[in-house]
Amino acid sequence: MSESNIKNTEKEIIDEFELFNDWIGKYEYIIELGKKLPLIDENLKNENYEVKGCQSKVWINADYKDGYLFFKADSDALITKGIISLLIRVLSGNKPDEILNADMNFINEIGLKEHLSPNRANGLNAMISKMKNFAMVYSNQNVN
Amino acid sequence: MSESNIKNTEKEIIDEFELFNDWIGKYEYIIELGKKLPLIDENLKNENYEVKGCQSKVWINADYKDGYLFFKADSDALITKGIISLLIRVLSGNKPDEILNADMNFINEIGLKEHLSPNRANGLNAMISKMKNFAMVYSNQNVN
Amino acid sequence: MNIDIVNENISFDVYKLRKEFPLLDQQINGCPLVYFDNAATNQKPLSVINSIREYYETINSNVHRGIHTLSERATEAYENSREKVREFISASGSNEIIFVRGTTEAVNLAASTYGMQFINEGDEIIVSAMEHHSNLVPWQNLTSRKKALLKFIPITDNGELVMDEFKSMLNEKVKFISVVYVSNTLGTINPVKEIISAAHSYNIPVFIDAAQASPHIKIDVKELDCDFLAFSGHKTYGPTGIGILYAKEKYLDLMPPYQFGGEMIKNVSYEHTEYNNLPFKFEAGTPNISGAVSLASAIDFINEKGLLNIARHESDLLKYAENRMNEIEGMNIIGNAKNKTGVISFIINGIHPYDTGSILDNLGIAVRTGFHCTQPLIEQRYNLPGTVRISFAVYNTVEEIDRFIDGLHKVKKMLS
Amino acid sequence: MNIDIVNENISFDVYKLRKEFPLLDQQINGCPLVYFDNAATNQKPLSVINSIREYYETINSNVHRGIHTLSERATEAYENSREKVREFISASGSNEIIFVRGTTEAVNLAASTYGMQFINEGDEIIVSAMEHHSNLVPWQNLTSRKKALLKFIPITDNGELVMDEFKSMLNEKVKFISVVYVSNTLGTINPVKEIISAAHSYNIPVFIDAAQASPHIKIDVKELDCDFLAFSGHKTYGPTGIGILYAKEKYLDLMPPYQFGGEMIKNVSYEHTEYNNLPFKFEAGTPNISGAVSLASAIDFINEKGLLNIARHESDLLKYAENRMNEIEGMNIIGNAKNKTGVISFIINGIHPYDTGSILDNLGIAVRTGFHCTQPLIEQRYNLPGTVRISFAVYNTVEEIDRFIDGLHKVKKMLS
Ligand SMILES: Cc1ncc(COP(=O)(O)O)c(C=O)c1O
Ligand SMILES: Cc1ncc(COP(=O)(O)O)c(C=O)c1O
Repeated sequence: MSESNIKNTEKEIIDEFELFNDWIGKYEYIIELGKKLPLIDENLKNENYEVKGCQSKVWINADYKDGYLFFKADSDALITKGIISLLIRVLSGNKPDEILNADMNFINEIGLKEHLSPNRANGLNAMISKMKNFAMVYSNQNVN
Repeated sequence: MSESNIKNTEKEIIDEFELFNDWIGKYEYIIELGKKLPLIDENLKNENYEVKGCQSKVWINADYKDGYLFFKADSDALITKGIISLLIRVLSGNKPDEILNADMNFINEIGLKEHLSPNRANGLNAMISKMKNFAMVYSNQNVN
Repeated sequence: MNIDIVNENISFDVYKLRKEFPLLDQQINGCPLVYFDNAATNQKPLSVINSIREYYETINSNVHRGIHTLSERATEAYENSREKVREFISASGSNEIIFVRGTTEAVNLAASTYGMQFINEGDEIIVSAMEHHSNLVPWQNLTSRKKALLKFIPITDNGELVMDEFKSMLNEKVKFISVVYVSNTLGTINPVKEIISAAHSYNIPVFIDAAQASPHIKIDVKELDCDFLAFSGHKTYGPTGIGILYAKEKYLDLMPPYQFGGEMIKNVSYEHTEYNNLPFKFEAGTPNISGAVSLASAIDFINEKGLLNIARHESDLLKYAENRMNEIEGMNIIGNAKNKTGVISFIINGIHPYDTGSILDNLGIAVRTGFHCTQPLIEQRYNLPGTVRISFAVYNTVEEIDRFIDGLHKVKKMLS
Repeated sequence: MNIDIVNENISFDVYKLRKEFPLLDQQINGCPLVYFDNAATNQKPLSVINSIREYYETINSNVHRGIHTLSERATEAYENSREKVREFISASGSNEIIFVRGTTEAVNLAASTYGMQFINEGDEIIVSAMEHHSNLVPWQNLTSRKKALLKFIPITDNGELVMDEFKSMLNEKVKFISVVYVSNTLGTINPVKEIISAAHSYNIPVFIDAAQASPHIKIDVKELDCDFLAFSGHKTYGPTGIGILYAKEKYLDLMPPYQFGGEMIKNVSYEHTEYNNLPFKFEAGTPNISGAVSLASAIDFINEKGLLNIARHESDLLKYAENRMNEIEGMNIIGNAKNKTGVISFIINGIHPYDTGSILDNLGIAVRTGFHCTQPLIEQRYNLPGTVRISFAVYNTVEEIDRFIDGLHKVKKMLS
C-alpha cells in the first residue's frame, strides 16, 4: 500500500539526513538534489504553474497516469530546487488521495524547519499546497 | 512711569504668595480673588470675547479710556477666575504698549507654573494672548 | 464600610498585583498617586514593559520580507500576536485581524474603504448619542461627503440606549451602524448583541467600538456576530500606537485597500499593482512591530488574571465608590445604567469640573475632566459644562476610593 | 587591507559604541550575528530602549486633554519630542511636524488629502524610476482614480537620475513631484535640492521620501525648501510605529484632515465638527505616545554621535566593502552612483539572491534578498530576479565585512 510508500520515502530521507551533523552538509546535499530535479517543460513556465509566495520563482506541474500523479518542477534558485526535489521524491508516483493525506512531517525531522521558518516556510507551504491542489483535482476526477 | 507699575504689582503679588507655604493656601487665596473678579457684561459673553483653549469657559473684554486699558472677565470655573483676576490686577489700568511688553514672569515665581504646565498653561497663555490682542488693537490706534 | 466584605470575591490579591505596575508606585504633588484615569489609558504591567525591551534586545527586525533569522523571528512573534488577538476576541481566522494604530484608525479605515465604496446619496448611517468623537466624526465626514444622513440612537437620562426607538429607525435606507460597546463617559454597557441581530434582519453591517470593552469584558465576535470591531492596545494594558480592526472576511475582501505601499502588495510594476491577501492588504508599510508583539503580552496578562475576576473586582469598586459618592451633598452621577463598567462621571452642584480636577490633582489623584471626547453627549444631551470622570482598572483599591472621597470633601470645602 | 587606515577618520570608537546595542551581542546559527539589514530597520541603542521603559514606568498617560500631573508630563514629553524633530530637520515651526506611523503613512496622508483635493483629470505627477513601493503605489492609485498621469524620472545604469530628462518633463500639467532622497536599493543620494528648485520654477510642490536619509544625512528642510518630507523612526535608531510627516504650513492649512476623531477636533456637535489647529488637525486619536517620546532619544543618540561622523564611518565601510567585493569573480554591484550611502545591492553571476541570502544566514550574516520593495526597479529597469543587499549602520565594522566576504566565498563554493 503506497501510503506507507510516502512514509517509507520520508523515513529514507530522514535517515539520509541523519548522516550530516551540520547544516553545511545538509545544504550541500539539498543543492545536489536540486541539480537532479525532474524539470517542468519550458512552455509550462507560466502563471498557471507558478507558485506564489516564494522569493524565488517556482513552477510545478503534475502528470496523471493510471491513477498515479507524477510531478515536475523548476525554480531559479538552487536551494529551492533542492527542496522541491525532496517534496517530489516523497509525493511523486503516488495516488491523489495518498498525496492529499501526507502530513509531510519529515521536514521538521530533518532539521530544516529551523532554517525554514515563517517567511521561507510560506514558500514551502505554498509549494506543498500547489502539489496538493493537483492531487485534489485528480482525486475528484476519480470520484466522478 | 507705569511699566514699573506692572512690575510693582507683580512684586506685590509675589510677596503675598510668599506668605503661603503650601498649595492649599495659594489656591484658597486664588479662589478668594476669583470671587472679586471685575465681571464682564453678560451680553458680551459671546464668541468674540471668548478665550479658546481653556477647559472652562472664559470671556475677556477691555475698555480703553484716556490711553489706558481696563479689563473685565468671567469664567465658569472658580480657579480660572482667580487666575484671570491676577492677570487683570497686573495688566489693567496700564497703557497698551506697556501691556504688550509685560513678560508676566510673576506666574513662574509664585509657584503656580508647576500646577499650570502645558495643557493648563495653554489656557493661561490663551488668556494672556487675548489681553495682549486688545492691547495691540489700541496700541495701533495710538500710532494712527 | 468593611473592606473585607468588598474584597471577598476577589480571587487575586490587588495589593500584590499593584507591585507589577511600576508607575503606580510614585508620589504626585507630595501624595501617593491615585490613578483613576484608566478609561483614557491604563498602566502597563512589568511583563508588557519587559516584552518591549526583550523585542528590541533580541529579535528586532523588519517583518515578512526577510529570509534571515532575525526577520523570521520578528515575523513569527508578530504573527503569533495576531493569532493571540484572534483567540482573545474569538474570531474565526487570524486573517480577519488587522493591526492598526488604535480604535480611531480602525473606524477611519472602515469609513474610508467600506464607507466610501458602499454608502451613497440618501443612505442612512446610525450611531448612538453617546459615541466617542472617534466613532462620530468619521461618520459625520462620510455622510456629509456622500450626502447621506447620520442618525442617532437616543438615550435615556440614565444613559441607556432607547432600544425601541432604535428598532423603529431601521429600514432599507440604513446601510451601516456603528455603536460603542461600552461608553467611555457613562460606563454604560450597550446591548450590542440585540442591536446586531436587529440590524442583520435588514442586512445592515454593524461596527462595534470596543475601545472601552476590551479591558473589562470578554469580547466574542462570533457570538456577537458583529461585522466589524475595534479596540486599542493602550487601553488594554498594552502599548500605545497599536490597535485592532476585526472584520469579517467577506467585508475585508470587498473593501479596497486603505493605505498603499510596502507589505500590502503582491506584485508591482511601474504601471500597475496587484494587492496582497488578507490581512496584509490592509497593513501598508512597516507596522508597529514592537507594539504588536507586546500587545500579546498584555493579552497574556489579562488572561492570567482572568477577565471575569477583573470585571468582578472593578464592579465591587464601582459599587463602593457610588455608595460613598452619594453620601456627598450636591453629588450628581451622570450615567446610571443598570449594566455598567467601572466608570463614573459626575458633577457636584455649583462646582466646575475643572476646579474639582485641579484640586484633586494637587492631592495626587488623577481624574479626567471635560467632555471626554463626547462633547455632543455632554453639551447637547446633558447640557453640562463637562464632568469629572473616574474610571477603574484591575489595580485600583478601595483605599484609593477613600482618598478620592476625602479629596472631594476638600474640594467642596475649598470651593463653596 | 589595513584596518587602521580604514578607521583613522572615525572620531568614535565603534567597538565601544557596539556595547550600546544589546541586540548585536548574540549568536545566530552558532555564529556571532553580523547585522547588515539596516536599510530595512536598524537596531536601537540602550538609551532608546530605556526611554521606552522610563516612559511607561513614570509618566504614561493620555496626552493633551488631561489636566492631571501625569497627563501634563506625558504631553510635555510628547511635545518636546515634536520640537526635537523640528530641530533635527531644521523646520521653522513645530506645528509643521505631524506624527504618523512611518514614511508609508506620511505618503498616503499627502496623497489622500493634498492629492485628492488638488490633483485633477489630465494632471501629471512625477516620481522616479527608483521609488520604494510606499512612494509609488499611493501615487499610482491616486492618478488612476483621478485619471491623471504618473511619470517616471529615468535612471542611468549606474543608478543615477537623468536630470536633463527630468527637467524636460516639467510643464504646466505637472502638479506634484515625489522623489526618494536616498534609494533603499541602490544607495544613490539624489540631487533633491536641484529637483526642488527646478520644480519650484513651475510652482510644483515636491515631496521628499527621506526614509533612507534620516539615519545618514543631515536633513535641512529650509535649505532644501522641500514642501513635504517624511521619515520613519524605526530606520533612525528609534522605535517602530512612529514616523514624521513634515509639510509647509501653507500646504497643511490647505489640506483637509486625513483621519477624524479625538484630538483633531476643536468643537463637536452631533451635526457638525470644527477641526483643530496644526499639528493636531492631522493627529486623530491617541497617538503612539511612547513611540514619539523615544524617537526623541533616538535623535539625541544621533546628535551625540554626530551625523557627519556616522556618515564618514559608513562611507569608509562602503569603500572597504566595495573594494573587497570586487575581488570576487562574477560580482555585479547594482547601483554605482557617485554619491551614495552605505547600501550595496549585488548579484553574483549564476547564483540566485535567495540562495546567497540563505547560506549567509546560516553563517549568522543578516542580509536582505529580493526586490527590497522596489520591484519595478529590479524587474523592469534592471531585469533581475532580485538582488542581495547589505546596508550599514553606525555600529558595523570592517571585521564584519571580512566575515561577509568569507561568507560569499563559501556561497560560491557551495553553489557553483
Ligand atoms: C469609546 C471609545 N472609542 C474610541 C476611542 C478612541 O481610541 P484611540 O484614541 O485609542 O484611537 C476611545 C478612547 O479614547 C474610546 O473611549
Ligand atoms: C526609501 C523608502 N521609502 C519608504 C519606506 C517605507 O517606510 P516604512 O515602511 O517605515 O513606512 C522605506 C522603508 O521600507 C524606504 O526605504
